[in-house]
Amino acid sequence: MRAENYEAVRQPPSNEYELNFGPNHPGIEGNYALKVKLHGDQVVAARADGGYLHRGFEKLMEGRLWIQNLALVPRICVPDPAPMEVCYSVGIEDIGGLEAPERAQWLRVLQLELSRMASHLFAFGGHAATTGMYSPMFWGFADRDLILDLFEELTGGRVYHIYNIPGGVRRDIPEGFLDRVTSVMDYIESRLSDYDNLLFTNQVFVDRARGVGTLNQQQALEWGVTGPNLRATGLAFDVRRDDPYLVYDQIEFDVPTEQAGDAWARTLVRRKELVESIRIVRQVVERLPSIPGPIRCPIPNPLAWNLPAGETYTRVESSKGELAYYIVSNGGDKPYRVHVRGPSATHAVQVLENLARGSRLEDVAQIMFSLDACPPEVDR
Amino acid sequence: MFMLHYCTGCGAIELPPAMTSRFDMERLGIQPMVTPRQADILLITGYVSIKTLKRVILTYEQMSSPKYVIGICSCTVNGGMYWQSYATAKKLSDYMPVDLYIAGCMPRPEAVISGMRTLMENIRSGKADNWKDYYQRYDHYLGNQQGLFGEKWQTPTDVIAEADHYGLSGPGTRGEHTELLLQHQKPLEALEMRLGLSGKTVEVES
Amino acid sequence: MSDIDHKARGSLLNPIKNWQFFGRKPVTESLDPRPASLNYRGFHLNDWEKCIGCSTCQKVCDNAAITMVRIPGLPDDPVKGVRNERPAIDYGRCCWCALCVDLCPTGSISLSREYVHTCTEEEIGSYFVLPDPNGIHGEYYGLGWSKSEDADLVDLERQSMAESAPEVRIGTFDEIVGGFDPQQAIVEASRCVQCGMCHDSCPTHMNAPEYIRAIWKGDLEEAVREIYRTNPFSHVCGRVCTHRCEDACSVGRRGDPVAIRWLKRYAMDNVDHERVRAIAAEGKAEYISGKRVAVVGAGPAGLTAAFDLARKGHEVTVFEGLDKAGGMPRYGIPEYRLPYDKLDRDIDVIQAVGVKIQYNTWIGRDITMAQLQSEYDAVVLALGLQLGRSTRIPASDHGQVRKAVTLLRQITAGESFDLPRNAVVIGGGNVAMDIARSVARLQKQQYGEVRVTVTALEDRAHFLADPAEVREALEEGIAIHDARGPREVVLDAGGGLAGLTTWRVKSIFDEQGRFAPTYDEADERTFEADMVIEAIGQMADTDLLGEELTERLEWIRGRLKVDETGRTSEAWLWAAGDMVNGPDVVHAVRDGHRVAAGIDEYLTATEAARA
Amino acid sequence: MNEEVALTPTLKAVLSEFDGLRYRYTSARRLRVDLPSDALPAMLELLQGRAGYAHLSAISCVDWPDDGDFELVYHVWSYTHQNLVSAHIRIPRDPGVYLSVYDLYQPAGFFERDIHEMFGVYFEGSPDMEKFILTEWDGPPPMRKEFDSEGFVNDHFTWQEYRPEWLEEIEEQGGGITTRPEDIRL
Repeated sequence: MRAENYEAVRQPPSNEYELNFGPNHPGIEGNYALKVKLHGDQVVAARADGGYLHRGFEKLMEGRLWIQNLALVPRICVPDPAPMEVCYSVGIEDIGGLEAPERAQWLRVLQLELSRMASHLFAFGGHAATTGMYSPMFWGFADRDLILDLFEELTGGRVYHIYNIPGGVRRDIPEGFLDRVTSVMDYIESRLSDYDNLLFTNQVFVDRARGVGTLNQQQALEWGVTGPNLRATGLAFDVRRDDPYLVYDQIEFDVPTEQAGDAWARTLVRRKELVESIRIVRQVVERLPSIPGPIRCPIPNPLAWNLPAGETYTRVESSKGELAYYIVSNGGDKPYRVHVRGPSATHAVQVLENLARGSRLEDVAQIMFSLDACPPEVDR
Repeated sequence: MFMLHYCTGCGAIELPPAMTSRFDMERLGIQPMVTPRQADILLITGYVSIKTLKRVILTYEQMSSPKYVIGICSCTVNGGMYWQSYATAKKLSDYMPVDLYIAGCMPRPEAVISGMRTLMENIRSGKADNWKDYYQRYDHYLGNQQGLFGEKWQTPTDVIAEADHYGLSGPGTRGEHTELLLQHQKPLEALEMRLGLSGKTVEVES
Repeated sequence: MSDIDHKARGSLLNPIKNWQFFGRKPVTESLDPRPASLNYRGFHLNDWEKCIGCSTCQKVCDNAAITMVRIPGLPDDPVKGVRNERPAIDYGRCCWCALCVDLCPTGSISLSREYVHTCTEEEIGSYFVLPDPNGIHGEYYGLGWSKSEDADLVDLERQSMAESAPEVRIGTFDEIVGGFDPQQAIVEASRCVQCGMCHDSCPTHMNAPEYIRAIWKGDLEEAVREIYRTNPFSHVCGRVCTHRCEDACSVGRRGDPVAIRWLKRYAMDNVDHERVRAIAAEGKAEYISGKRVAVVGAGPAGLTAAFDLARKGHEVTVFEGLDKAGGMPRYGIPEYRLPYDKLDRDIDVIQAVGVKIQYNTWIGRDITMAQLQSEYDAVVLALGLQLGRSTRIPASDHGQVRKAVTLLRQITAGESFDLPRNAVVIGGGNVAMDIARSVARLQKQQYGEVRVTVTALEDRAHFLADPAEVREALEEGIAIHDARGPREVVLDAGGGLAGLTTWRVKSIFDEQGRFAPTYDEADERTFEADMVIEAIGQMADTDLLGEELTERLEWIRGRLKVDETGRTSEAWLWAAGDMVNGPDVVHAVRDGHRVAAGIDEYLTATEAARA
Repeated sequence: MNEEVALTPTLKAVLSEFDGLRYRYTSARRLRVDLPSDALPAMLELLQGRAGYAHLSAISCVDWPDDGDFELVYHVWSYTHQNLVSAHIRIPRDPGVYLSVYDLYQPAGFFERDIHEMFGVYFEGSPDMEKFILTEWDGPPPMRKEFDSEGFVNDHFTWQEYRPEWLEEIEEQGGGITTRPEDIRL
């Protein structure tokens, strides 16, 4: 490994200087770094530096059985693991010609939306914190935890659910679960106005977040921005609606947008998506009892399961944007190649670099959090 | 106790809940701290990629003694689920002394908190003093570090001097590996030490 | 939702409103860990009573976190499919995905609701845990994620096997079982969890996991190669083996065992015979040892021994009294269970490696043991058990009272005998079923109706015959009366055979477990018959050894005494097969290997001594 | 697969520009196109310019050492047609050089950079071929099939050797470890 990393920096005598922003820095989401060149407080140039969370997932997956990888994939994006599982499972079903039973699909939607809410609560809690407002963060985490409790009950794990399996899901809902889901939904709904008072109509936050890290729709498309960040620039695109998977085509929901395209707008879009997610969850709660099992189609013994040769590109809408798996099977019992296209792949590198340039140092953290970039997903 | 705010891996996701209202670590007087210089606890939250490991070691050395390392999740013990991965370190204790492990993948906030309480107990009873081990067996740790990062590996901190300062330098402090270090070491000037203060690694565009 | 206006200043009252928060219920939890949810994935539990040490959990673990540990004192019985091993979990690897739980064949392993464990560097050993029913700290926190219908990944149902219907098969000697088609075979093979219980329980330790996996991969030649490593009677064992493997199969714990026997049959039937010969000949020794070995009896034991010895470069001659090789599988097992052309293939493969068979040569009549001793370096006795035992009940010496083995041989040889219109079979073993069903077929062919009655000492629950055999016999219209002991053969005035009187059996064995049946003489019943067939066991025809040799040899209760290599008290003489360890084809094969190994060792030793 | 899904006129027009090109619908919204490597940039340009495939979803690389090829797959999505085209090309593994499409799709910058460090494929004209994730890795490109991650790990790291009491006891009684996980991996 290169020792130069730890050699002294010879700074040219000037009022420009370099600063390493992270990896160990409260203003960085996760374990990630940004090297910024500063002129006073102005960021002249920024360069993302990743790999601190690199585990070589794609390599690992080539060495494990199709099913074993299910334990691996959620780890790719820690705050929002559910889409990873679902996307991978759906991909395998696609290659293997399996059909997940309807009930399983609804359960997956339930899992996805709860996970999305958890992730969004996390995100705007974090964003608020970067502007020095800690209460929303405290509230956000506390409320997110109620959702984690639901996960624990449904899937046996708070954060890593490992709930999906090719062909369906691993467990049916426990007794009285849907009622508890409803009550949590009611509670979070009742909290929304508090969040508005505390954050979105709070002038401190508004003034702090508006106009920061602005990108217009044109740039967003050029830079390959997706998800809430894209919707914050006024383009209503959502994989759930426009490239439907599972049973999303049977579900009513809107795709909220904002025009401003700045940090405030991005976070606000997430705030609005909370409402949509609650709507979706309520529909699931309503429909689920009338949908009979099973929750999994028969699958072969995992130890002896060859998937037919083939390839698939499956996309889902994660809380951070477009998540895609490109899976190639050569007819073996292990994947031949899995390529994970995390939404943050674009957000955390090119977009972040571009937005940071010209911003003020104190806003860099805010920009990163408002992009809701997820380093583990970039590093993989 | 101040806990260094450095999320090296997955496990970090359970810390915010542990620190905020629901489980509220502050009840125990535990708070996140942004700079290693003022932190008592280095929490290794899961796997450390080799790239991160360098920063972690740097950070650890910058922390002022007495200091305590907690390794949470499976990964810090025996590689965890990334045992096959070329990119992550397997046994944290090869590179720095660990005072406490918390099992789980990842451990729930409750587990983290009871871990913290155990650590406090161990500190009170004087059971937790592995930080001394780093000085006493620096050569051993340095050897493992060099084995992984190459023999040119060096950090801005002069551990041997510190060892002498604490009167902890023993037979294991110096050795072949420290010899190697001295050969390659480039003297560090005040400026870099100051930059080092911020707890961030200083790098050159190559 | 209504759009949020960023210019909205919020109400002046907000600060006052916020007092309400004091009225809210606090969200903070107590410091002590909360109880986890009902299907939480916490630390492992393992029910040692249920666990059989099959190590399936170890194979499915994606993190290589499970180590199998042998624990003295636990039951360890290959035949029952139980090992004294238990999984130990490395919590420095585990990720609590619970795949081990979902794939556990027995359902013994599960996860608890316990989730707190901390330790210091010195106590790091506590991360390596041997789960028991109590939990890793000896305190039970309740069951978390465990085996459930939903999550079970073990495929409990066997692929259905095509069988010809009773009314069809009763009229012919054609084979009943259809065999797997490729699709079925692959699916069936994929059910295997590679635990190796079958290998351990098989008398000749066939590499079943290996050939099953090869079949699953579609590499049938590899499968045949694995099969021939331990068993030259592959076609035979693919059809009529007593399949202890399937009794031990761990998948069979909660469902149908993997159809190991049918898979073997599938592999053998679907590889071209020429290739099978080539594969069987692989690894045959180049050199010629110049040693000559004589084998008496061309049955499974004898031919297996011959096969091994020939492969090792010795010159082997097999002496067979009858005009075809195969022994009991040919002359004892009816064709509807084992078609002769399949048996011929096995024998052909064995001959292809250089085994010479001399037919119609009876020891003691055409050639004496003394001759063999003088002309050969070693001799193997594999006579089998071709004499039927007699019940010795009154009038059992009547001409129309016949021995099952004799009849079966005649049927195979195509010899004609006066086929009874109404037959009674004594015995509840497989031979009884074989003769009953064979006679039934002949009756169907000649008289158009089946009139066969089977009377057995045992009650139905303890029948010695394979349950499938009994089921099929009943389907074919054979009457089976259990728990009936033969009392006497009834003759009519003309001295012709009229039937068999029986008593109901009260008990078969006495306290010491010796065979001493007691009868309820009040419950007497007579079955009409014009032939009574005794199928109560067989014995070896040892007369042909000649008195002088019989004198010299050591015997135990009528059986030859042999050492662990199958060698008799005579240095040059080995004995193998049914005559040594009772009737069972796969045992005979094992025995053949055993004596072959012993003889080879002996011959090479003498060679070395001479050099 | 289902050929009957009709191509949109624009798409038809674009595809008809090229010969030696095969396409098929793998599902209603997924079109797989196989084409010679030299034709790709031109096609992407047309897809973007004429057919409105504005979003480069990803570039995937697959290593086929047996064929001596790298397979590059360009996934482009059209917000207007709501349809995803996956363009497959093969380039020789050696020297493993191809053209960058950065000037068409800026996100390509990241994906190409990623493929470069993971597979060692060099993209001419890409603004930035510097390492991003593996800056401190000097081994071979890890995603190449010939790189054995497990082997590397065993050479560079040590494992725990647990000695819990229960194990000691069992060994005293004559038991002990029989199968280690590495012995039985499928």
